[in-house]
Amino acid sequence: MFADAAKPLALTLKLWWRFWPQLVAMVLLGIVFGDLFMQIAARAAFLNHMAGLALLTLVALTQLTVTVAMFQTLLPALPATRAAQQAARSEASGEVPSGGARLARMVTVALLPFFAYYAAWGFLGDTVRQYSRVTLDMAPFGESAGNVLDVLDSRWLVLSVAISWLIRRFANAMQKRGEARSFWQIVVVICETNWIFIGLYVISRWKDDVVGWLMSRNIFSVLQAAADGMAAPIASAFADPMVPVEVTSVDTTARLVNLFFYMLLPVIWLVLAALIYGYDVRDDKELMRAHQRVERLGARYSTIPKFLRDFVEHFISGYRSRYLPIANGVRITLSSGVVLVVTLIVGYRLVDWLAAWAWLGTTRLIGPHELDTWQVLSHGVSLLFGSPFQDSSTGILVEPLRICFLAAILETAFALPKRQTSGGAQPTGPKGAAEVEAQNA
Amino acid sequence: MMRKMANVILLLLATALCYGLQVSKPHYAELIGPIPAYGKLGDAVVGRGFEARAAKVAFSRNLKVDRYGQTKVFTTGGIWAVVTVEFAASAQSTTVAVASWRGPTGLAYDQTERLSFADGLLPVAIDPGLPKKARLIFEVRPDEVSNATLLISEKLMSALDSQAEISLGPVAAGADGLPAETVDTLDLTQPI
Amino acid sequence: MTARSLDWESGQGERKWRRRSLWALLLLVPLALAGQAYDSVKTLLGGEDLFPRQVAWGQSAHFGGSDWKLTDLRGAFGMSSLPPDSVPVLADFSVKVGDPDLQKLWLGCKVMLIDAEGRRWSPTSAVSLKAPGDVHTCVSAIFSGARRGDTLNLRETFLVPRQATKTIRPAVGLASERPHFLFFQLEKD
Amino acid sequence: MLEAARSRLKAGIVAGIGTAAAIAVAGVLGAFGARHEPMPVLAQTSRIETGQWLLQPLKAYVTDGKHAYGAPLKPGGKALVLEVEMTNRTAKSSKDYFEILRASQTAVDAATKPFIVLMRDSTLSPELHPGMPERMAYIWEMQPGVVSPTSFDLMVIGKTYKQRDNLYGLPGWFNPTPIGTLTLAVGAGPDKAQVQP
Repeated sequence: MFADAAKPLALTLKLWWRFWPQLVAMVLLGIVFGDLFMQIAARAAFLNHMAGLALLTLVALTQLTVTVAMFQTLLPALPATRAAQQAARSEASGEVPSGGARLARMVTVALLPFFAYYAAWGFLGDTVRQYSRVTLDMAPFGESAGNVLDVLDSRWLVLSVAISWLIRRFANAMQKRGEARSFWQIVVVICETNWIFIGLYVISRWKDDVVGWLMSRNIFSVLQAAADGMAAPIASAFADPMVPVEVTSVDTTARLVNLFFYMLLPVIWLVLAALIYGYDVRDDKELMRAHQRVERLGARYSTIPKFLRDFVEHFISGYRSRYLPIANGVRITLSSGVVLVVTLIVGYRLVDWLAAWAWLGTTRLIGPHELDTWQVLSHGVSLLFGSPFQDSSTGILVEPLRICFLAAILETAFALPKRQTSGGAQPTGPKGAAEVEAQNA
Repeated sequence: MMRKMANVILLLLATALCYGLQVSKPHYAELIGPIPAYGKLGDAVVGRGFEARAAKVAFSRNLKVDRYGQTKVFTTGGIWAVVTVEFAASAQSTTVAVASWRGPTGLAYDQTERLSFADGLLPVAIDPGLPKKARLIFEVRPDEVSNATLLISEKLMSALDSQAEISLGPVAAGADGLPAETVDTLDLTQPI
Repeated sequence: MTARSLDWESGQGERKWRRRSLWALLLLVPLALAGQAYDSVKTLLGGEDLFPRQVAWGQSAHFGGSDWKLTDLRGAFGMSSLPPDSVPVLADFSVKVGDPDLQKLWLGCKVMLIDAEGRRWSPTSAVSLKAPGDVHTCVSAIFSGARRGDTLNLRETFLVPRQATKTIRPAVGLASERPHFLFFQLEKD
Repeated sequence: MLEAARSRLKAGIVAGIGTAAAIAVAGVLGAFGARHEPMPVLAQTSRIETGQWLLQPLKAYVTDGKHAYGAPLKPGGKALVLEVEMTNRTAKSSKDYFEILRASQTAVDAATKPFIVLMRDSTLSPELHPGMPERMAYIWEMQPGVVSPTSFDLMVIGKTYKQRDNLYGLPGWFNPTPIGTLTLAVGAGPDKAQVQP
């Protein structure tokens, strides 16, 4: 049992030791370009809020590209994951993409669904939060900036999406004519990112409203009252000690919900990692059947106007090749035993926790200074351990470790001997061969 | 069955551990919070810009204060706690402006704002080489008196700057629940 | 192409990239730090009096658009009701206004005394000595409406421990000139 | 003995689950029906919780002196005074009580901010400390030439605690929302004997 938990940890360190220069360099590149784009976006926001938001796409794209690239860097050291990929690929088409083509493929195929997932889980909110802070900082006394996000509630969004759709069409056409393929490919990616970014962020805001409204209903308050009544009586006389309302107002339900999402996040990140590695690991009969059901809906769907279909197809058309493997990759991990899942959750959170304490410890080591001096010093500390706001993990000591850990967990899951014997619904034929190969490797 | 039980126990342990990590992880407010300089009653507590020595603590039901030439008696809903503190500046002139009384359960009582007209209270300007005495005056609940901590800093938002944390130690309570040496009226018109 | 040769090739590539990344770190770390800390360093330098510009006794120095000259520095002994072993010190300057936009150039004006150990005293409010009518403090001079060519008489009062009076020297800092500040030498130096 | 305890526990659990389910169903149904339910009317005698504060309204009256608890009034002006006992329920001293009571009254201009005075010694808006009840007077200047009303309508506004705000991740009190309305009878004037501390 402890051996099971120790294996991914040892692999994490091994990966880190083998690849740290590349990983750190990539994190730094991400920081440099992310900062640059963030400044541009914030400055643009003063001219036009919509333009600021559109440019913010580049920041998100930078963060994601760096993450994807870091995972890809580790691939040569993950034999089991690679073997599974190769087996699936030979089953599908037999072609092995090389060099530059692989990178383009990686960006178009892995990045976009990854991005959608990333947005759907609210990680984009962090980018938007950084953006709000930067614009607020730039505004003299925070007045003229107003709320740079007010455009999210305006109709101009539609225009922005329409424009990026037009540009994308044009880029697609240019690409087909064979002029500067990779350049137009990048244009297409940026346009698509833009509408996913804006679309999903707006949706997530609406979702928050709906959830908030639901949560504010009495169903929860009744249950809470029962739970809190036992836990925290409110005292009013001096005879009883006073319990401040900050303590009593964070109720048991909220605490449990918080803890649930706190423990869920590492799993989400594993899904994201699987998504990056797993775009070729496909095969699942049951999910196939669901797919056919969806296809039957297709007849009705084709009556929708073309541009809408174009938009929707991003999420639906390729989902067999894109999303089935993800589901598979995650299912493999989650079914590979409680020990591994627990290792994932606890390990991921431990990295996070240690980074925060390292931040605090460093401030104590450096000691008190005037605010202006600390403003300068804090950038150095942030470079090592990530931003003190804890909404972006860009510390050069933390981020590579996190990526290595996630990759190590996934690799351990793919390499587990259990998978071969655990029966029926599991992949057959070439897949099994891949695993044998993986264990030999 | 045994395996299942083991898994459940493992999951519960992991949940407990995660809860511990979640609760004990420092967040932004803690990361950029003040850096404490610890000390006891009577110690000279050395911060970056200033030094503070809490000499004594007195409790009273009422305070006698000069207000614009008139002597007035001030009552309170709890109890008055008056701390005499000697300040010194380290390397350059500065102003100590903020003090609060943190009770044993973590409730924070800021300096009272009802006596802002009186002399010898914060904010106090201090120069290097010229120590100065001042009074810190709090209104507190009687049950927040014992084992309290005095927090003193130069500015309100003293992010990553020194904050003197002076533990004031236990205070014996009398029969009425107030500290044993509580006086009826403390005369603040007297010099410190 | 066998798997083995592929592995070997990728191993070569990996080593190459590892070496390249290590070199890149030398460039990227300072670049990332500079990019992030640029604004803060600017604020820091613009807010602190760090680098002294020495002014000899009797000389005047061009600072913040005007010519500054220290005219007198003396103690006012024999005052009662002050802390023991403390001396009020008066610093007098005469400033010939060059650029009259004082509200901009003299913003954040700070006159101080610095002793041999580097301790700094700011003007005090504990002592108030009567001054003749046309004497300003640095801050009140900003709003005096002085024109080009006018000469302003400035006086600041400090409270200093007796043993520090031997080595104190006056200094002037302005936001428009930071991180540089004027550091006046005395007659006896 | 243990058996009995166990079966009782079982019954308790079943009953508990049943209740919870019933509450859940009722709650969900209520959730969709009760979006625009009217603002609750708060009783004057009750203790009102606004998040940070515990309020106990004492009385309301019209005064027409030169001063009301040291707050200067315009010559010939009248003021509507509400006396209320306030307790800080939070862990920190605070004066975040400027927005908790809003006069919805024709006699008072909606834009007028009240003077808020500590009744003990007429200190203007001091910080109140955790767990220490204090009597405060809210003093609204009335519009000139208005007849003194016989009842006083107020809206009570509460905030909610967030451990981390959205922008910086700092703890604080956010999102002011009305939690109820309050109507008080307006008396003739301050009853000196009762008011003085």
